[in-house]
Amino acid sequence: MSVLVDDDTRVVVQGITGGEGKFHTDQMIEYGTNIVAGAVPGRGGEHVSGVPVYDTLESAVTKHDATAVVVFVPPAFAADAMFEALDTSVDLVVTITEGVPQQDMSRVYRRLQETDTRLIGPNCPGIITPGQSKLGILPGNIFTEGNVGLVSRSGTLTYQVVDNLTQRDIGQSTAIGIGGDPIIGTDFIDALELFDADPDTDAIVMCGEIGGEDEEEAAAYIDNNVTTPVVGFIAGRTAPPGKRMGHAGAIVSGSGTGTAASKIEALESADVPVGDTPATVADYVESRL
Amino acid sequence: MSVLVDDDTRVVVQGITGGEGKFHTDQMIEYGTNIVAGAVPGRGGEHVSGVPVYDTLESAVTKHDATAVVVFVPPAFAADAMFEALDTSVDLVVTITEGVPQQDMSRVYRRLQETDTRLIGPNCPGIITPGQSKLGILPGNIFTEGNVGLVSRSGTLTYQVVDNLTQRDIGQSTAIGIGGDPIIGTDFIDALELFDADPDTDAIVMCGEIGGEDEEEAAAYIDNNVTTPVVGFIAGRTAPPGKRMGHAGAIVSGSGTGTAASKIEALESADVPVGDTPATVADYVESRL
Amino acid sequence: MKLHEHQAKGVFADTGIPTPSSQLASSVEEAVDAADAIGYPVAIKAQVHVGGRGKAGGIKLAENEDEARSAASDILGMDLKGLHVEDVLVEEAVDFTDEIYVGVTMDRGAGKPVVMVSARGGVDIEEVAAEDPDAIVREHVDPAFGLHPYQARRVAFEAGLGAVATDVARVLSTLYELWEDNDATEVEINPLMVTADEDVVAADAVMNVDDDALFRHPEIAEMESEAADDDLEQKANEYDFDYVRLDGNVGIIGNGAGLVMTTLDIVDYYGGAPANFLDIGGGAKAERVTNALDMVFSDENVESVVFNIFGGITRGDEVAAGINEALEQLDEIPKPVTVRLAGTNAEEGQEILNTDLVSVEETLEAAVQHAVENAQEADR
Amino acid sequence: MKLHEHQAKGVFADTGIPTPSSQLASSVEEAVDAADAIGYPVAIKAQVHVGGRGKAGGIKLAENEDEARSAASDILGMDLKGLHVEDVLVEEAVDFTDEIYVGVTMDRGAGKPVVMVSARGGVDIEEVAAEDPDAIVREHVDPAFGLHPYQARRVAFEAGLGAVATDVARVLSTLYELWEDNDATEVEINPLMVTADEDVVAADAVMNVDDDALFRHPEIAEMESEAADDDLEQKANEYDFDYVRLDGNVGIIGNGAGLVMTTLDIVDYYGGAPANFLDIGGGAKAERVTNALDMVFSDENVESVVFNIFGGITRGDEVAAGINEALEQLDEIPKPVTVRLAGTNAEEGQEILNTDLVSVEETLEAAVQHAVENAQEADR
Repeated sequence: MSVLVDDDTRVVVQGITGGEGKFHTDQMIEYGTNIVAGAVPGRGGEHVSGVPVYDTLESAVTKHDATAVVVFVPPAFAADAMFEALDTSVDLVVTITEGVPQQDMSRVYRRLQETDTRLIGPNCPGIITPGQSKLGILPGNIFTEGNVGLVSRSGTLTYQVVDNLTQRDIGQSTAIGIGGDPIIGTDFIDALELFDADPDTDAIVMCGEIGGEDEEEAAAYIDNNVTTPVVGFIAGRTAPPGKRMGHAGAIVSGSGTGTAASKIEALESADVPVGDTPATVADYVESRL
Repeated sequence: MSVLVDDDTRVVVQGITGGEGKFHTDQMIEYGTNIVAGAVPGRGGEHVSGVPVYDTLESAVTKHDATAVVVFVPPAFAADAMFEALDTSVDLVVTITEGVPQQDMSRVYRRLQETDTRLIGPNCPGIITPGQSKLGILPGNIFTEGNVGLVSRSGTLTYQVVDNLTQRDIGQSTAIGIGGDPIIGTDFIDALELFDADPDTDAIVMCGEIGGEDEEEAAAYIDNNVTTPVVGFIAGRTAPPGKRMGHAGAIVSGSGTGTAASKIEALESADVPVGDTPATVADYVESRL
Repeated sequence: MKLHEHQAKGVFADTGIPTPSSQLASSVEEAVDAADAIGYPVAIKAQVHVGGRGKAGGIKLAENEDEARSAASDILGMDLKGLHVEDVLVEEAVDFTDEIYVGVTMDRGAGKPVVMVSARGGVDIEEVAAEDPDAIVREHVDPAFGLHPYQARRVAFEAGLGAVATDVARVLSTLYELWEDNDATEVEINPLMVTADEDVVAADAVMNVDDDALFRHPEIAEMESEAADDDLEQKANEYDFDYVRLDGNVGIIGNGAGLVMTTLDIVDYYGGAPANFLDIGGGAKAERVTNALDMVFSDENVESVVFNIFGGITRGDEVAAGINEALEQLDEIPKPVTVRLAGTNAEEGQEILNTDLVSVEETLEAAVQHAVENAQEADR
Repeated sequence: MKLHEHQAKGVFADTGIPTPSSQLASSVEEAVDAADAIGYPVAIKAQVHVGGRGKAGGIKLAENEDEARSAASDILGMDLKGLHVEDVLVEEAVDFTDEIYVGVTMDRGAGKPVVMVSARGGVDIEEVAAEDPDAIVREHVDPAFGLHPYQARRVAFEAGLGAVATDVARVLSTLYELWEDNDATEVEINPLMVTADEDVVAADAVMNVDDDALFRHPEIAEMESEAADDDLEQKANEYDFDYVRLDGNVGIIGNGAGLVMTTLDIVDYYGGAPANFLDIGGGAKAERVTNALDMVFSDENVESVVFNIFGGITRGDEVAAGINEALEQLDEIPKPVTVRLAGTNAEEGQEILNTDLVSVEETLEAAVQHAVENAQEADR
């Protein structure tokens, strides 16, 4: 019925006393997410949104048998928070923080490879299994339970696509915002593999954007491995080379790699239809269910 | 008939053009070691002691299907040389260099854990399988073929013990100088495990010294795992606390750990007789064969 | 953030990488004085961020004062691929026998740095990569350990540099440290010139620094305003917007990078031309809305504006209030504004919006189509 | 290499770790002037490398000038566990509410650094470790990544430091960087005092630097001669010998650390008392042999010398020639010398040795027994 998160996911919020941390903790709890504790150095012993706060993440995770951590700490401290989260060996870490320095992330990624933890993000809206649990900042109200898996590098674009699906009464199994940074913990291939193995996901929407070669690699992976129908969308067809389009990762290189054209071509040659607009994406999905 | 090195070991010498490197390459070749190449940046294309020199270790190892590397480079560059050697994925690296900074070695050791390569040293005399191959600076003439495995933190002490054995016509299967530094690639337990598994090693001599807890851990390992008879020797009974006795690793801590007394006690309680002098060690060995 | 050549050279020289003597000049007289001081021949180089400056006439050699004067006059004030040249770097011309390429960048797919060396420097390295990929030798760096000296040597020897390989390896090691110490995303020397004496000299210098890490490099952040190529981009820095200027006439404001990019694409899809990318980010309130409108209205090319908000954290009613507030302050609405609000509190927002000042559309497609029509009308 | 407290404090203070005001003084007047300048109360602390200086009378508090004068007179020139006190550190006495221990060392078994924090500072930490091991919280550091800030916080919180935990964590992070940047083998602040205002101050400072890494820390290497406790150890540094002074009367020279240690042990086994550890290293030639003999003859306690060489790279004939050369230069052999040569070219060496000047023995045991007898005879 879902991938990665569900009713059993037990979540600790890192940075729960910050403005964003607190706001979204309330939102997550309201959505039904099982938030068991928070962690903020020097704030141990307090309570925020009804959950206990610990000085160290390790105490929070250990004392509450947590299985996941959501990271809401400012960019300068986000790498440290992720190293701390990896050190607790939880199953899942979701980093919302935008603006993590690239070299910090490169070191986190190196460490990640030595662990069994899955990292989503950074610079992502999080993950939601409608009706069960959301970890992150996704607006819960726009999602509905269903059988379409959604994976996207962009937050608001995800909402737009979900909105177009909802207008056609198509719900989602799980939606994963993998984040708009150049180095991320979970990429398209990881998400596609999870959705393809999920018996309750009957179609997958994959929203890519310019920059890097993840979409091209995902297209090859789909061609060789994925049996669930996939529909694509690529943002940034009009982006000029050498400019960072908002996301740190959304940049077409000077040599012309990472273009929307290359990604669309790769997907189409893997028999993945690519919508010109979010509405077209929803049309394609509808026709494949 | 031996552990780790034999007639089939194909060796590249790193630092072959240096004074020590060249001298010992000649000695090794004379002993019968299969030296296939050398590596020194900027000296590619030359020949030393009849073997070709390459600019990079990778070329030397790849072009000659080498299985082992001996490191003779000065201490300031030794860590880099070891990283380079580990990168080639040879089976065995032997580092003779004395004076590798401890923190450099700590990083090498971290990297070593991620590889399948065995490192011996640094600050060691090397390894010899009498009559077949020697990698390092051990004086070949004092060793004879036989059935006693020898592992030691010290070079000249090894020679002394070998001399005492030879006087009793006892030869060696393989002798391993694991080195006198605080952080070394192969420790007593590793060597004991190898010798215990070697059908042609009928007794093991283990020469320890003050500093660290390797001997204590080895004693526990012997007690639980080793079936081959082991005889011990511990140097440094008269060493005062807090002083480095020549070897960087030979230091009794201020709190009294790492003493000869503690090591001797540990070995004896694992039924390992510990000789008061090298001659006594030879007596014990003789009685156990 | 892209440093100018002269800024990057300053950083490189501080780490001991050999660079030619040079001086920045912003007038012809300054340039001539600099050339006299350095000694002829000199190269006079436009300080703007465009590739292929040489081919485009942005780099000239001068053998004497007359040539220096004429070169500086030609280059200062010229328009180079749309950018105005305000400064030139006057630099000792180096006699060279070979030109090498060395660079460090992040391999995002691998999540780790990669160092690169090529014996075919002095030309556009992207072209070399396309024509003869094997001419560029690459090596990944483990970010936990940094670039090992042996790796630097290995790429240099594999690139076939022979006698200068160990010197180039040293430069590469320094370049890597500089990349790491400054949170760079890219550093590059092209060409690294080899002189007749087999010395190496960095004849050009490229350095891009991670915008997200500028907070820990105040000395580089200070160079930022100087490095901005465009007044509007400079303004965007001040407002802290993700902004990219394009050459169309439909101004675009939205929230979230992917949605804004998509809005640009749909403007194009309906036959319009986007004037910019502008992301107001999550949770934007009135002031950011006002600033965003200021940005697009300041762009003289803009004939029509589309506002596309899909509220998650961002609330439609707050954005609507911000739009009203911003526009009500103006005597006249400079260009027609079309607004589309969806998501959190979108209906409340639509009710609030002052429809005397803006047009409101329900869907992304309709809003974009309307904005494109407005722009086309203005063009007629 | 062990730095003196005042040297280590200088290094610590440079990294921003708070330390009390202090001044080094080598005379009573200097000490009193320093105390006046700093303001009372002050602590007057002997600068020698011994543990438990306080208990042994090497640290005294002074509330006023008279007390400062008397404390400085007592301490300067005193003999502290065999070491002569030549300098004192005069230091602002800090009012504290708590004493914390923080330290970084290498866990040789694990091959990686370990950081330690204890709420039970101000006493010998080895005693705490023995009595109540849980009172010291340890955390291993991955040398590939260094100490993460969260790890520093974790040990501080787990040590039960409460309100000052984050400040202590910051000090620990700085201490770790300092450990890494200076190739230290050990750094320690004991006590790190907590004042009534909850500030933390390093009231003591221990720093040992890896001898093998001094080549890349010339500024620390320069402190070395100043830090040597003993003239003979100083001389050994100059000769580049591994040397340790002991309090017996049998001087020992050998090649290879393990063999020299064994020689010491066998001297003890036969009822003698070793005067020193001296390793001449591998491949030693005449000059090193001469220097080694100079070392042991310079030790006034030495009554007898034993030379134990097992030649591998080291050649017995070269050592023998060196011994002859060194002794033939002397008018008189100060103390009897017993030589044992084995291994490479041992027989040739034995033939060369001038038996008018030295006794020669075949085995280690015989050589040691002979040297011990010589020493015992001299004692009678």
